Amino acid sequence: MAERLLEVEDLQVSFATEDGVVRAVDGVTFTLDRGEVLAIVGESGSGKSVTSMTLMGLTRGPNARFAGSAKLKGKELLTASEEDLQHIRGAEIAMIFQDPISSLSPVHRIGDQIVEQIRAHDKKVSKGEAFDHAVELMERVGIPHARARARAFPHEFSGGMRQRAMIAMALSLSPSVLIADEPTTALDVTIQAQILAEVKTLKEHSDSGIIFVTHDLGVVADIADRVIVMYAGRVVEQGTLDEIFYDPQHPYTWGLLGSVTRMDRDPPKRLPSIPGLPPSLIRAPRGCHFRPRCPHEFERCAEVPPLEARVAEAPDHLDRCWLEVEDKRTRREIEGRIGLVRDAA
Amino acid sequence: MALGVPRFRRNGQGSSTGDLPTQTTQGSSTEDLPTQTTQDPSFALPEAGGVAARPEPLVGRPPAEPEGPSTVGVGPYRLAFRRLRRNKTALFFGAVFIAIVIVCVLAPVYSHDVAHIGPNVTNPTGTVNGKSVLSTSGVPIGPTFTAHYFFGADSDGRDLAVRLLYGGRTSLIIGGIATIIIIVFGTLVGLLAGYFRGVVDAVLRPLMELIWSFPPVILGVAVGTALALGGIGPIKGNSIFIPAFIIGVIYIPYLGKPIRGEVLRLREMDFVDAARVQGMHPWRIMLSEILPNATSTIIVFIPMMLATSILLEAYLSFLGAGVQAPNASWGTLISDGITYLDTTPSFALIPGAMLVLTVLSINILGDGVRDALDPRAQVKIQT
Amino acid sequence: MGRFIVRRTLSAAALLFATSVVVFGIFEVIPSYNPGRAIAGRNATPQTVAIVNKKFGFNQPFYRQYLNTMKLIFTGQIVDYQDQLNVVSEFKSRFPATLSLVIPAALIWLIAAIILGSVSALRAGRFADKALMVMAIVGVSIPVFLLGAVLLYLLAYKLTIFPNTGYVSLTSNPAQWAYYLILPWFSIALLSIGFYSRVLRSNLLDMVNEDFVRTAKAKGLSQQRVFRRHVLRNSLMPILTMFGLDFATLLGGAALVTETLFNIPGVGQYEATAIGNLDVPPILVGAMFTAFFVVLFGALIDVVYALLDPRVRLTG
Amino acid sequence: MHKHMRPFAAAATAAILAVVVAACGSSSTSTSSSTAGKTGGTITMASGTPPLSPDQALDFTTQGTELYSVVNTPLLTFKRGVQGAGGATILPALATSMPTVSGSGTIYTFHLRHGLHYSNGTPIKASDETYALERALKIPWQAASFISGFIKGAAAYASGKSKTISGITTNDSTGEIRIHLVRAFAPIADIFALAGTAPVPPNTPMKNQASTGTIGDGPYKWSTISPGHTYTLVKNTKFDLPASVVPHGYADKIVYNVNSNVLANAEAVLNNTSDVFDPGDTLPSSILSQVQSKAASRYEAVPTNSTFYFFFAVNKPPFNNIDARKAVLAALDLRALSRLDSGFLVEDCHLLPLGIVGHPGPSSCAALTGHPADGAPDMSKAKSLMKASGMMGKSVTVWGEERSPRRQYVDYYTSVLNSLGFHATEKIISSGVYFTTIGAPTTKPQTGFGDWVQDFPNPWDFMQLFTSTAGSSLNYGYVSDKHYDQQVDTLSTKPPNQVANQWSALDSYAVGKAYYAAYGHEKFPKFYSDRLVFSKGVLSVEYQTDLTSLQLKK
Repeated sequence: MAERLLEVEDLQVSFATEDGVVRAVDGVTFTLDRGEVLAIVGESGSGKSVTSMTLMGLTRGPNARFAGSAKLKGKELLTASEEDLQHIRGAEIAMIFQDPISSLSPVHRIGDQIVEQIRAHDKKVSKGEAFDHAVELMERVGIPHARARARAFPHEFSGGMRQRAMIAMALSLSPSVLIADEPTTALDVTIQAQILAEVKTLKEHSDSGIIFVTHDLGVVADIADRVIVMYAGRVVEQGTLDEIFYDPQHPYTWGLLGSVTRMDRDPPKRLPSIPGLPPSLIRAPRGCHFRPRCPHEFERCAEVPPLEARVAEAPDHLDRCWLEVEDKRTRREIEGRIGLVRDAA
Repeated sequence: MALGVPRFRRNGQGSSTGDLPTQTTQGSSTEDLPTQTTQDPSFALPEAGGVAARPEPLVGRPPAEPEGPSTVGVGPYRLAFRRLRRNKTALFFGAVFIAIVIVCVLAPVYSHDVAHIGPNVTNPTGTVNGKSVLSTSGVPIGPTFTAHYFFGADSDGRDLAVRLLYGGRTSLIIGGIATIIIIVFGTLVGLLAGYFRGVVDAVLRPLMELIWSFPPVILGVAVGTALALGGIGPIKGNSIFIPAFIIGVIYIPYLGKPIRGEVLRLREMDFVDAARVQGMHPWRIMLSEILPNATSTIIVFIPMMLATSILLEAYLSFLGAGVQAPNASWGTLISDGITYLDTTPSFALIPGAMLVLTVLSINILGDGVRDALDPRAQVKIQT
Repeated sequence: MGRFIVRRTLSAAALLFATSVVVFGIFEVIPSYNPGRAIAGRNATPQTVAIVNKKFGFNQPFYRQYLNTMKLIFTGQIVDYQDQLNVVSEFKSRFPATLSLVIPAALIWLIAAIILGSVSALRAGRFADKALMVMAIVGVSIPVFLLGAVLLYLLAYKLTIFPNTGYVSLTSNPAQWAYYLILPWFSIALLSIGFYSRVLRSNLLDMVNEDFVRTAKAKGLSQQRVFRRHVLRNSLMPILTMFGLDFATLLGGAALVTETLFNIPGVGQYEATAIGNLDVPPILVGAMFTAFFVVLFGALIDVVYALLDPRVRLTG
Repeated sequence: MHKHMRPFAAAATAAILAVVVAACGSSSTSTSSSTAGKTGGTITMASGTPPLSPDQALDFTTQGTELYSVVNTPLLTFKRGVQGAGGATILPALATSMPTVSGSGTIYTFHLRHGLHYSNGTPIKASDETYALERALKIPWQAASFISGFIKGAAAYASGKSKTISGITTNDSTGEIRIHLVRAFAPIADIFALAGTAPVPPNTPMKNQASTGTIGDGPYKWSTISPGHTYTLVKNTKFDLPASVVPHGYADKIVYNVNSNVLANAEAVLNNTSDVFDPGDTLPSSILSQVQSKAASRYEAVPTNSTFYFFFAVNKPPFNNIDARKAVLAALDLRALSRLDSGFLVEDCHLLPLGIVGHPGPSSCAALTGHPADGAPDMSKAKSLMKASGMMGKSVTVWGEERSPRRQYVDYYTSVLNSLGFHATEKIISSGVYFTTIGAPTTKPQTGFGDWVQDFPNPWDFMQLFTSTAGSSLNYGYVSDKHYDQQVDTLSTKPPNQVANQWSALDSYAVGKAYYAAYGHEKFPKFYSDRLVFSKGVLSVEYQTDLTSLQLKK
């Protein structure tokens, strides 16, 4: 069995705001092993990014409260000192952010930004060595003329190249955990595919554990081993890729899947969507958070459904929906596809 | 010198969307992260509490509201007001400012019913409580803390407390008129230059640059001295409208420039395009589409310009180019009193304290208003 | 770069022209402003006034007077009406004093504002931040003439820690130079420290939310390094724009109150005197002088911008 | 009019310059018991206002006169070394004796002393006098009207109609200088005692020598000048007039520093870092008490030949009504006005100051205005006059200048007018342009502040202000009284001491007519550092600080 990198146990993150307490993450539990890709999927405000950033201690602040535990190779991250976290960030856990143009410092050269990361963790590396290494990394992620381009500024890169640079930077210290936070969202479709390919290569050639945060289930279909679906701070469903894709248990997941444009099916008459907005996390709806938007809502939904295994044959496939498994299986098929809307006419 | 006016304003930034391709009207922007913990409720609903300079996405289509707890469904100004109400410091100084205004408005009452002396009545040989108002070598009496000459006398033997209130009235009126001029014309100039661009901009922008590149004090003093001499048209040289007008004109670019920038940005927004495509008249677009979205910038500027105008008035009056005798303003009182710092320190320090307290109150209130409208400004830094 | 210089030079020329016309025009339209009479003196006969008017060309039409004046300015022959001193050489001889006043004051306020603004932002919401911001907001609410006068009264007259106004040139005695200028420096700087540190603080707090700052943190950089290299650097730019303009106008004579108060024989003092006398040539030259610096520093700041931020291109 | 006080230095800056007050701690402890003085050394003066120019052919300010009167010695001179009225005595200087006057009183003949030299060694010639007068007309001198108005052909020369001044003939070999006047005019003697008429070498450029001054013939000569800031005088070793005529002075060097912050100047003198506080500046009232208590031995307020008054436009309502004017005179409280000037006022209702021949003196005021001897107002008289005038409720604009205490006077005056029942409003303008503004023919002010500091100590100099020939630039109220005009003309043909009583009567006549509301004569501060021999120093009616009297202690 592969080495266990991360162990997250009932992680809770809340923020005090002047309007009240925001429960941004409410009880997330998962593990990540070496060589594994875990996808966290959800809409804006679902808590997926907060979860991943909390692992790096980037959500700390005077108004933030944490509970539960998050361990990196057995070492508790939530209570780690800022200094320890500094050593972990970039070296043990690295992150690729969503928007490469805003995530790279506009005023520093790409190469220097990578050098900066390398030298932040090992002062003994000379600038020249670090720079050579940076160039090497850039080559590795497919940036042509890397030596010359390392001297360029981010705004002189195309979107895809910038994201490659981001990846090169994240890889610079061979971290055990790599968090990719919506790495393709801000990119053109064609570039998205290239970057995804890059992540895939990574998965194959390195033994890092990867957390892939996205709102788009489609992009993880190829690479994820396991999937966590989050909604309004809670995990609504988690399981292996196949479990999620072929036997989704939560209506929210259906909605997400319905939004996936699949090449192997006929295009839908109109793009399905989930009506409504995610709820406020300050005064979230009682019971199931998805209730206000769920067409299948019934009385019991006013009670919070526990996250538990409901499919008998899959003990690791957990979900939070009161509906009976069989009932769900009939409800989720619309026009031969998985979808959310009951009456699609 | 920096008179307390920002010459720069960040553009609101919207980052690309990270959303489901759902048809939520809420074109959400920044990710779901409250990156820093914050008192910013807007992250839950990025648009609602954000800078109002970020427009609602589509004209005339309010965002669909789910069952609306909390901040959802509350207009940005209501929200801002709610936030402001929670800012005790700002409220306190707001109250101080209102108190100062009320007291100054009541100057004639104080003059008539308490002090029993007009603001311009000199009394060099008078006595109060058996002491001379002016000594034989001309030193004015200090505070008596009685109805007569409560704060002592000025160098003419006039009642300082009465003049302080009348002076405050003058200072506040000048500040107020100047602020109105700045707001009205700054907005107008900004709107026109930003919306029409081209020739209009080519005319208005250099004009603003011209005023901008003059130091306010030099320009104000030169024009003030000049106009005090001859007046302007039907307005007499000693009218308080002259300094008000000068101050207003000097600071027009301070609002006009940021508004222009704002408008340049807004006019590229989809909802403006939509309005244009619908054939809406440019004036209507400016007034009903663009202006409302620039309103929070304008609101933020109001207290700032008021404070700045009052300060500049004091400068001009101090240099003899502002309020003309016998009218008092806090600036003229300080100017007169400064000679007596040794013998009668209250003469300069009391008007000085009033001026500082007023400007301070407006500034703190203004800070509160700005924070309320633009909560990002007070986001806590992460450690 | 060449294009940049050309365009800025052209806009400078345009601004100087506009400034001079406006200032000249203002005085032209004042009723009862009569420089001829002012020069001729109080008990001048109409004949003397006529001689003066002829000599200075006050009878000529506006545009001719304007052109003559411009010619005199650019040939360095303009004299003021009051003292008939050569205005250009007066500005030249006074400029070192203004530089002595303004440059150190500007450095003081810039450095102090950066330090205080940073401390305040880093300690946002805590006591140090609150205390600093209260000081800053008080600072921007006190007019310089009151502050300067009170400082002078307390420290120079009462406690005699500092000298009783005046100016010693840097070349003649550097120690005395600084000693005489400390109070004026701080009188000018205190206000701007308050204002700049407030702006900087708010920029810093804005900047902290930027994605690239998060990236920097995620890279495992120390907090200090994140702040210095990523947050501060990007937050300084708006301050620099303000600084360019403020510095330029101060060089042009905007420190007139301080210079007069502390008897520093700089251009501001000269302009203050001229304004009181409605003495057009020094006011005119002063306005153009200021406009020149505004353009110059506007351009310089743009260059600095371009150096600091590679995304910025130098355009006209 | 000598006291062209320079405005912003005093006006807009008045606010600033006045700043703050003096140290309790650091002041002077007068240790000197010896009053013995020495010759030599450097004396520094602190002034709030620079002269317009060090060139006596341009400048006519008190500040300038103080300086160039020791550089440029004219044909005649006012007696130096005496304080008070004695300083008005005219003595021959370059001239061998007082001029001989023709029977008609229109021809004055001077004889130049032989063997005199300028400070650069050039001999002084009689024709240099002509050149000096021409130069003063061309530049022009701020008092050029004294030449152009009285010397034949001077006006024609000034306007370019003639190449020479026909009224002057000189003979270089005999040293004779003959002046033809347009009419008999006794004060011409005073005019030839003004430095502006002093001869200059004929190679002196015919334009303002702002940064060098001129080559002169006095006991001092110009050293370095930094216009507007510093003016330095050093001993003229080639000075060859006898000390009985013009004292040679004690100090080797006199440095005149300008700092518009007058309070700082006062502090400097109090702390002995400067030697002389320029009497042309007002001693700030805030430091006055300290000076009086800590430096009493080196401070004195010396009355000068100057007068403060309010003028009335007698040609239009409401002040065309004599009762309205008299009501004002009765209502003015001279004690109040004195306090507004920090006590630097000699209360008086007359135009002629006490140091001028013919002054009627304050004692006659009670009868003329109704003031009791202490200067208190007679309000009941004023009110009844006011009622009689029928001018109640009339609007009046009161003009005043910014500089302290002048604005205070006008504040007070306006207040008084309002208490009398006028509807009075103030119009205060910048001091730099005040007199030229109210004197402009278009302004026609109703009433306002006026002051006069003597040009020279002759009653004509004051009384001519209200003649119809003075023109709008001096006679701000357009007073036009045939008797008055004719008296001034007649009396001016005679030396003042011969017609002192007539001058006195004329002044009282004008007060009786209430042509002006004079209220006092200003005292100037004579305030030295501890380093100077205070008793030797002279605050002259003509020269202000008499630089030749300043002497450092041993």
